Amino acid sequence: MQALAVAIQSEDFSVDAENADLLRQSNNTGAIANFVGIVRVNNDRLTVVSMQLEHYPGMTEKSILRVLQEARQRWQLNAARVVHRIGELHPGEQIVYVGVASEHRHAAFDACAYIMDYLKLQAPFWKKEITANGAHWVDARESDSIAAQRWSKP
Amino acid sequence: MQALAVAIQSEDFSVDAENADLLRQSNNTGAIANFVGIVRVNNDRLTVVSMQLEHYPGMTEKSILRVLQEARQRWQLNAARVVHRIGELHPGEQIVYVGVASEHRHAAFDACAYIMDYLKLQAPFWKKEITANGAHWVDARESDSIAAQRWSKP
Amino acid sequence: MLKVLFFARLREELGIGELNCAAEQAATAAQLRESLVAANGEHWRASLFADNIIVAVNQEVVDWSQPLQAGDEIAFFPPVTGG
Amino acid sequence: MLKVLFFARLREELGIGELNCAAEQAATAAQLRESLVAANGEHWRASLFADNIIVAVNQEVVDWSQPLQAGDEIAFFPPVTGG
Repeated sequence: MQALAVAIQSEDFSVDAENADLLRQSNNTGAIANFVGIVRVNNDRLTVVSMQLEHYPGMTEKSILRVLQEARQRWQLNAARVVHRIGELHPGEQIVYVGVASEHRHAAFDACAYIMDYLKLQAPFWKKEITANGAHWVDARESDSIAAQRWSKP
Repeated sequence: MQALAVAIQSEDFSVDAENADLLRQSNNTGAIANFVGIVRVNNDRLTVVSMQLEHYPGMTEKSILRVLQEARQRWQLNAARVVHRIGELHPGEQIVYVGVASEHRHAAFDACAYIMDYLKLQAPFWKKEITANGAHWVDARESDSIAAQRWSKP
Repeated sequence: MLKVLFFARLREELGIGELNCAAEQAATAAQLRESLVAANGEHWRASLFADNIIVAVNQEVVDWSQPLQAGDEIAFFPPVTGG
Repeated sequence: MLKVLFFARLREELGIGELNCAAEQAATAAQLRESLVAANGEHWRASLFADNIIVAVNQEVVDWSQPLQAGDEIAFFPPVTGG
């Protein structure tokens, strides 16, 4: 295992198991910040029956790993990992795990939010929602420029 | 179970189980932000053998619940919970869990960081470290005024 | 009666976690602290008057000028170190 | 040869996820897009020229002016919606 790790998988994940891997990869960790994304039941007032998640094999893994490396340069991190599910998912299911281990909490929180912004705004994943009214690709809501502004260096 | 919940316990906790409780308490959650505190191995270059955590029964629970209520007034939250361990803990063990469920990630991240600042800076807990050189009460490092500034209303 | 609690370092230094005292002895939290030193000896002063000692009345952190009344629960403790 | 990939809505609209084309047909990503429309019919234009279509060369997002060379992997895709 590596201190920085990315997994794209159809299977569900366990936050406890992923956090235990983070701790095995790091010394003197005092803080773990996690984000867990969940498939929402409603989107634009339509009830979601299921969700189909597609990615760009190769580019997705490589680009997320690079963002973990950037985060480690920017903050004092011991370890960081991302698990992102693909394929068919249902409301209430887990989609994505981000875990960041650090000695102190502020670095862990900030790096976790930074990684999530990348996953939401730039990582090559696409969601298709299946609702009672049919299937449609989810529209992107936020622009890259918002994320870039938030994390621009001083 | 309540949408806002606080547990002070000597037993370990499972992030997966706590997050599942958060989801049972909430509708249409899309984002869970978590913080997990871990007993560090080293503090001030001394190797920690174990840690003794004490609280103020009654006040601790009540004051944390109030902070969860404040967070829910401040951000759009579906559910929030805190588990804080007391008693004897060893390096690498989990001390504290914070879980915040929301429709969107920014509210979840911000509320989670806000609750952690309260737990670190104001909640009545005290840590005693047992090192090879003997036992000592941990000194407070950060001041309340720093936390107050960070979250002061505009 | 007032119920008085001590936590963490204070509890260890004073050798006691809880005591009761007559409500007439102290109209405010500050007066209670003085009367505890008067009643228990000067070695209590170093502990109760250490830097940054916090006082809570009925489980709320208060100023030292906080008025007290019979039945109150007053807690003295050092700066907190949770999380 | 160039390896060309389409994802998500584009893959569905074009009815194809991957194709190869001769490297001489396109010196840049923009020229490749034009030559794909020329080779496959005008109904490809609506998809490949839709707002905010992104192009990646060798798994890096690039500008449309990006030069191409034999062996490159070029991907076209709509705005991403992960997380």
